Amino acid sequence: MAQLSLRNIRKSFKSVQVLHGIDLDINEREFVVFVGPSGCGKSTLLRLIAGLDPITEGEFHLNGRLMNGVAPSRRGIAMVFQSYALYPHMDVYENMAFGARLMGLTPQEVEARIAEAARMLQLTPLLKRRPRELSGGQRQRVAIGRALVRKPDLFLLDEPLSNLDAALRSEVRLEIARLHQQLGATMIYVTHDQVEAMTLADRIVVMNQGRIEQVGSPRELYERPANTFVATFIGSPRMTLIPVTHAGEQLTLEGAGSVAPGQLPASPDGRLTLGVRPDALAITRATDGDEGFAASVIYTEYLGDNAYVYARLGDGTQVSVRTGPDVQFAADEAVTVSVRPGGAHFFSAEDGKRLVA
Amino acid sequence: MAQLSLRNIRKSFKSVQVLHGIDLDINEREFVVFVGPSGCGKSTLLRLIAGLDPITEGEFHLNGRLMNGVAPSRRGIAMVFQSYALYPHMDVYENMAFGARLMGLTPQEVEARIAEAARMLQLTPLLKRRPRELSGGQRQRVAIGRALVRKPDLFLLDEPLSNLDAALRSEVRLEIARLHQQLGATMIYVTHDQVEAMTLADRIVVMNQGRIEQVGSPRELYERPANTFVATFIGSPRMTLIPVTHAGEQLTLEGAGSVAPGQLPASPDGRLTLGVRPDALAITRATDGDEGFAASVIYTEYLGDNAYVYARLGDGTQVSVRTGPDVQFAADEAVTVSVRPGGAHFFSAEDGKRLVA
Amino acid sequence: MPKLRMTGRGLWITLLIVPPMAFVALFIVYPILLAFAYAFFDWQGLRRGDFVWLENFHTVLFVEPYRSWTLNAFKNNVIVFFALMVLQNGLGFLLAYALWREMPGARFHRIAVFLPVVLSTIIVAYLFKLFYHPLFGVINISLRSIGMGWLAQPWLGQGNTALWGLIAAQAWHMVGFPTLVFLAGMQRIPGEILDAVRMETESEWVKITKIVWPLVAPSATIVFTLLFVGAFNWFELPYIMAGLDGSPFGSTDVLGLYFYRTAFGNVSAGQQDFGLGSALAVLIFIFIAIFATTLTIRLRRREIQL
Amino acid sequence: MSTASATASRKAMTYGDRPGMLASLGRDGLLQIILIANTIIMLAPIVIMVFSAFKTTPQIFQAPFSIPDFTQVGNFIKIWNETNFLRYLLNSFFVTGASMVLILTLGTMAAYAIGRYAFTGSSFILMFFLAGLTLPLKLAIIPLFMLMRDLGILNNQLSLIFVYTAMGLPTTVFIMTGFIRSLPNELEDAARMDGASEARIMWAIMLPLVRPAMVIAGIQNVVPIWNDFFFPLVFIQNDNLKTLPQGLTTFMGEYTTDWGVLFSGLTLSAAPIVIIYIVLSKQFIAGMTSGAVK
Amino acid sequence: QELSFWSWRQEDRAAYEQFIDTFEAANPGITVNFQTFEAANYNTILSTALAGGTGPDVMMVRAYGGLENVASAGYLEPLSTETIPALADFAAPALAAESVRSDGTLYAVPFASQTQLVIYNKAIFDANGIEEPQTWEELKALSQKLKDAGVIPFANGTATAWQNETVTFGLGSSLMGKDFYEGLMSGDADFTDERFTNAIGEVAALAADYFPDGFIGLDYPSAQQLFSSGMAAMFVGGSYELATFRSQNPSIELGMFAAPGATAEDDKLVGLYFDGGYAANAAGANKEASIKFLNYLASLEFGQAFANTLNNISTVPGVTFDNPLLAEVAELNQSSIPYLMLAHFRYGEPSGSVLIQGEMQKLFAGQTTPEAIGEALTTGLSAWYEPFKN
Ligand SMILES: Nc1ncnc2c1ncn2[C@@H]1O[C@H](COP(=O)(O)OP(=O)(O)OP(=O)(O)O)[C@@H](O)[C@H]1O
Ligand SMILES: Nc1ncnc2c1ncn2[C@@H]1O[C@H](COP(=O)(O)OP(=O)(O)OP(=O)(O)O)[C@@H](O)[C@H]1O
Ligand SMILES: [Mg+2]
Ligand SMILES: [Mg+2]
Repeated sequence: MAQLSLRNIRKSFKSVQVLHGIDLDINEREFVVFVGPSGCGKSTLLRLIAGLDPITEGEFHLNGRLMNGVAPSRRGIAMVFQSYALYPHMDVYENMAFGARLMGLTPQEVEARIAEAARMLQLTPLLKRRPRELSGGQRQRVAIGRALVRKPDLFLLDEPLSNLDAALRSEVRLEIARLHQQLGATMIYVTHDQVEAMTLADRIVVMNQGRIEQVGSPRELYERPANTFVATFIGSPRMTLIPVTHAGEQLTLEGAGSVAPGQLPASPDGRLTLGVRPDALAITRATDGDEGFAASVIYTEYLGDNAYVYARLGDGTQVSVRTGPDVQFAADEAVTVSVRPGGAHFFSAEDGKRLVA
Repeated sequence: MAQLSLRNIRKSFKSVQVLHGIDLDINEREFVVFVGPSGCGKSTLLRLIAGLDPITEGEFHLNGRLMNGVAPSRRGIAMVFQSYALYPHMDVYENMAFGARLMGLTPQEVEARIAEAARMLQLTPLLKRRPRELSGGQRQRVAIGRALVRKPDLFLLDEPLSNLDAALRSEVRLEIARLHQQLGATMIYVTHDQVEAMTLADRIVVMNQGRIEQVGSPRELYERPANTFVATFIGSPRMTLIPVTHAGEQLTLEGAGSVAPGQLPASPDGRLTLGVRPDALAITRATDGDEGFAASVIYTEYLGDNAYVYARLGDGTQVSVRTGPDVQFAADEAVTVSVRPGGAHFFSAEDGKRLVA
Repeated sequence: MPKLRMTGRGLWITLLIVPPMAFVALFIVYPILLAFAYAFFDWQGLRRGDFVWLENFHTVLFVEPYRSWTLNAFKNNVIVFFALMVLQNGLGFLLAYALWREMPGARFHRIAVFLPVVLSTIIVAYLFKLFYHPLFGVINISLRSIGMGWLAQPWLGQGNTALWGLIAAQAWHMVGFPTLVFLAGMQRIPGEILDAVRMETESEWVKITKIVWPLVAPSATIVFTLLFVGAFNWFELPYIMAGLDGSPFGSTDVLGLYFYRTAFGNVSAGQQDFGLGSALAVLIFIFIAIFATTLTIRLRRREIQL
Repeated sequence: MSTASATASRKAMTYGDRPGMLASLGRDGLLQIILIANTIIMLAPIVIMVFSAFKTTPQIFQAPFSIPDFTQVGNFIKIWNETNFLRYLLNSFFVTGASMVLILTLGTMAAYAIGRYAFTGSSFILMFFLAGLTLPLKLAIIPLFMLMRDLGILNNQLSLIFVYTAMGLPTTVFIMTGFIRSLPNELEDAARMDGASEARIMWAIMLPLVRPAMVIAGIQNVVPIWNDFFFPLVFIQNDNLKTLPQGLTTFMGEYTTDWGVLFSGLTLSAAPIVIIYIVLSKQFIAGMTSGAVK
Repeated sequence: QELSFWSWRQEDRAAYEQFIDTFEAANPGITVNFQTFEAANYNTILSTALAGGTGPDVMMVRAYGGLENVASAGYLEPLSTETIPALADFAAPALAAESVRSDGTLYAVPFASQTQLVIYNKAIFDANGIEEPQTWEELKALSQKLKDAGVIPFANGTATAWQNETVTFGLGSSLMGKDFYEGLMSGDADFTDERFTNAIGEVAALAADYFPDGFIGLDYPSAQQLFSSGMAAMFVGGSYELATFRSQNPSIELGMFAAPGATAEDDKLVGLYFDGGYAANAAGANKEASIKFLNYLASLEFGQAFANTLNNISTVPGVTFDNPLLAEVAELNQSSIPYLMLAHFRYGEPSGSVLIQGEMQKLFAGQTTPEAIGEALTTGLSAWYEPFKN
């Protein structure tokens, strides 16, 4: 129920500029995820939206109203913090009631909203506990509950799962997805974790060093990354980038052979960066005359439902290849790595921009 | 270079028994991972091995020597803590030198060892920094470095990656694997995270409520889990357990149809638990007369290289099915879920033990 | 519980604990116990007389004029405690809150607020005596110069202003201590919690009362307990500013002065009586010990709830 | 560790740093005014004291606020000539210093044992120290005097050092136990794995982390010890052993009506500790407030 | 032999060093080590040291009740004319002040008497054409005149408790009169007597009009300062003030008078008391030398030096006063009553001094009446003063 528009947002702390002009529109009911490496400005941007820090330059409109300078509590926004930031001296009920009461709701209404949130998040039996008596997942739910009872138009979540263990993380992730569907509120979610980003987002915003690298649906980002940064950031294990030279249909890697992955883009000086994801590579024991790059196996990671083979190409580039779980290679075994048709991405060797074939 | 044997180890805190008789042998150079849900006693067991807490009952031999009662520093063991436990008032160099000096090494030797460890962990430029001036991954490496310089026979690592973000986690994971290969020391590693367990371990020890559920290689655990606990704990998304009745070749789920996944084990009363991993299930749009269980789609998680479809069976059991990245189902769409040949696990309906066909 | 083994850990703990305990035992507990024993004897000046059981206690609690002196001093101590609670700790909290915001000049203010704490009581007492001087005192001069001369008072000469004058001086002297302890406490509050509150309200009052105050509980424990003990042991400042008699007419008399005067006499009293003095001291001690312990335990419990 | 404090103070800074809303300006302005007013109130008396030290008594009475002629140092000269000022000062430094060393050492030892180890009687011991906090030691002056006599340290600064140490321990233990308790166990375990003895764990690992608590405890004790004149009055008769407050009170007894001399005496006795405080204020306050370290 | 000698007279240190030099010159082999302590804590220190067995050989002790504390515990060496022959000639009240009442044993050589009277600034009196007053009315009139001339009539303040007693008896002795004193002593009168209550009422009225603004908040040193700086004309105080004023303002010209009674015919009485004495430690190691030293302290030679140097009224008989002021005090002493509370009512708790000080502070603050004071004193003292117990 909230529509955001950020126009050329800049943020400086003292003399250090941290955000260098962010332009972004977020639609109603959208679930937007900010990803990017540590320190790229995700939290900063979120805090600007929340109003916790002042915007240095640019305009932020929420539902058409200019928000610069409006107090955080008047923006109709709720935020879930990375460390949950529960009030340690209040029990779960009080934690949730605190903000609701401050909104001027009647006690009955407060009670009703908490009951509803608690039911939705299965917190009802825990209402009398204090935060320190809760497990990580429960705390997480309380933090969400606290946001819920305020019935905000916009939810901001800053790495809400990063303090949870892996098992809990996937559980709570599902819960958040379900919540978004139920509430229909706009959500902005910050994470480091691509799985979270991929599974939760309607649209992902990839940030790097205070700039937006690409905005798009998970599928867009995965299938058509705008540059090498996005390409390697999205997908795990990461996409392998191979600097190749380009002659006709053939892409050649110095000392490792060549491949012909189909239609190629134009490149002025014959140099390009070839990007391939682990699932777009195939690996075979080396036999003479194979089409593909020669490589030697580093080691194999068994994951149950499949395995990843890590191998080193002639020039030292390390590639990761997804294989079935039963494939076994010895370390240092010579192999040939080939690109499955349609699995190749091409980027400019100069600026890393995507090249279209 | 350490060989451990634990014999009927029990541990009580005051009147609460936390470990109920642990028997375990660990070989030289082995990389053993303890996994299990929170509170199952992993850290406790590690601390007993380290000598930080006294063993209540049972015997622990290290390289044939009885260790009960031997001071931690005399066991030749180094430990990496979950929170790293770096000494905040010392720089990186001092953090590493502290233990080394206490071993009575000459200053030259201390210096040499630190230089070596720093090189190996790429810490050389950071030696003069204090822990708070380091990023999470760097701190992690310092913690490992501190253990390294003592050249221990046995490394204990308690959830060393749980404070790192996802990107760093996979990077440091690789580093630890490499380190194990280089050093050839025995390592015991505690984690919640199955990916870590699967990719790092020579053998995984699955614990639950102070008992060992199963010990085995990742492949063993994944492919032949000893019981439903191990089966659901290992693998992500988790294995779906379906309570079925058994008549001839057919396994029937009340109100959802039946499947015939091949050879079946004997079950006295015709009830058993069928376990199937997401990759062993296939999903198709429902058409009459399909072989398989009828289900309705909850939602689909797109992960780039593949997708998971979550669906609900007639009795409410939720199944997860791995599919290709391009498969798309609408929510609530009726589908048929079938088991791929060889993909079924069978467990006793009573005690959850694995049944062999 | 296992016995304290005199090896390894047990030895080490013993080693740590014994020297400090020995100091306290030898130089505080032992002499104090001896002195407490005085309370059970009749004294003729400096000569110890008969063992009189609880008679001295009875005297100071129930026999006039001691009874009303005791009550008066105790009443004044109670006033001092509550007044300082507000003036010293309350103001300390407010100042800590202001300093915490790191506004321009905060560093300077922080040094200034703590500066008086390092001054000696003598200095503070003399300074404030001069300030309260009816003719040349800064306060009266200022009042007169702004045309409010009718407010000028002989501050230390009136029963209803003298004690407050001392309290103000004490608060000025010591306000820096609670300020910095509270400040330390506030800086321990995680930033995210503050952000969380800001998402919910703008009201400074709500933030302070509902969040900041509960979260500085550990600081409050230290500050409250020390203030309680300090207020009921108050001696130096009233001694220097108002004299041993609690001038004027006992309006600044506090238990510390009263017991000292009773035990050691003063120029005007002539008599000194260790028996009564010690009886008073024992009573003061018991009172402080019981209340301070209760207070500490309650406050610690509040902390533990965090 | 201290990233927590860094974050906290960073947050604290941004906390007030909001854009030009009237309300927010008004509130911060109010706080700023409170701070400035307070600072004036805190400093004015001290300034007046210093000013008065350069005035004659009539000048003090007639113009308490006026800026004096700073070359008029007669009052100071009088003190300098008629007392052993330097000797008193050194004695004070010695007594205070030695007492503080003992207090912090012993206090930390006790607090460490109570806070770090679970053993029978630990809460009793804490109560024992707490009781020491509440005892009116002045009452015990006669037994204490006899004790010092029997120990043969009357007229010896050891008597002062011992009494101050014993008096300072309860507060120190009280303040430090809580801090020490809150230190993370993992650090201790890590050091134990590194082969450190209990003593070294305490010395090299834990103590550096409780410095803020030591600063708080130190402040709580150093000021009364530096300023005390009661015990020296009773225990010390040799003029060469007197401490500054004692020496000056004896001296100022002769000048009760000469406010000028009085104030210069007060100024002189305050100066060392004030100067030390101002010089060290950075570490001092940092130490104190980095109690933020968790 | 080395004698230790303790005193609370910090301000007299130099003079005493001089006396001691004289003594040491005459008695080779004995050295005297003079130590002074802060007056307010002297009691505590002396008690502690005596009880701890490390008391000085010779010490200054207070007179009256203050002496009894120390003497009755047996810490002091009893003195007699055998050990100190010069004592035979001392005035009886002086010796009584240094004796324990119950058995009359003498424990100290009295050193000075003090007189409570009114000291005035001659220059101011002259400038305003004022003479010493003969009646209470005259005193009020001249005060008014001074006040009109912009001079503070009296410098006194009563914030320091013991000043109240000084003011009361320094001003009120003549109003109370010798009859009252004798009646009180014989048990015929108590403090509810009109002669007493009227007197304090007058004193309070005078104070209200002619003491400085806010005098109830004015402490002793400031009051001294007011007078010695010439801002005030009169100071009700003891003869011990003379030296102080002179040292504070060497150019000041002092005069003094006994506060007058209601009529010119009434005796003009000053309050007289004995300050303290020199005593020897009963447990001292050098008793013989101590006695020798006490003998010196009782000698005319010392008394004369004491009077000359310290400007105090020595109790040694035969001392002459070179200083005209002292001579005048000695003159006024001829007509005196004892300084009441100190001489007679400091032998029990609550002491008369404590009571009168507090009560007068209340009276000055307008919180009680003279009659109520009389009542309070009488009932208060009846706690231990036999004649009032009925
Ligand atoms: N108050 C501040 N003062 C100065 N620099 C700051 C401040 N807050 C953030 N920064 C800097 O701004 C940059 C962006 O910080 P931000 O917290 O937004 O990163 P992030 O993307 O959230 O990283 P992470 O994933 O580690 O949380 C960082 O380089 C950081 O050091
Ligand atoms: N010192 C202690 N006193 C009492 N109980 C303890 C103590 N330490 C651990 N326990 C209990 O022992 C059990 C096992 O704890 P342990 O820390 O070994 O779990 P864990 O498997 O490491 O869990 P996690 O994955 O959460 O770290 C828990 O129930 C815990 O509450
Ligand atoms: Mg962030
Ligand atoms: Mg654990």
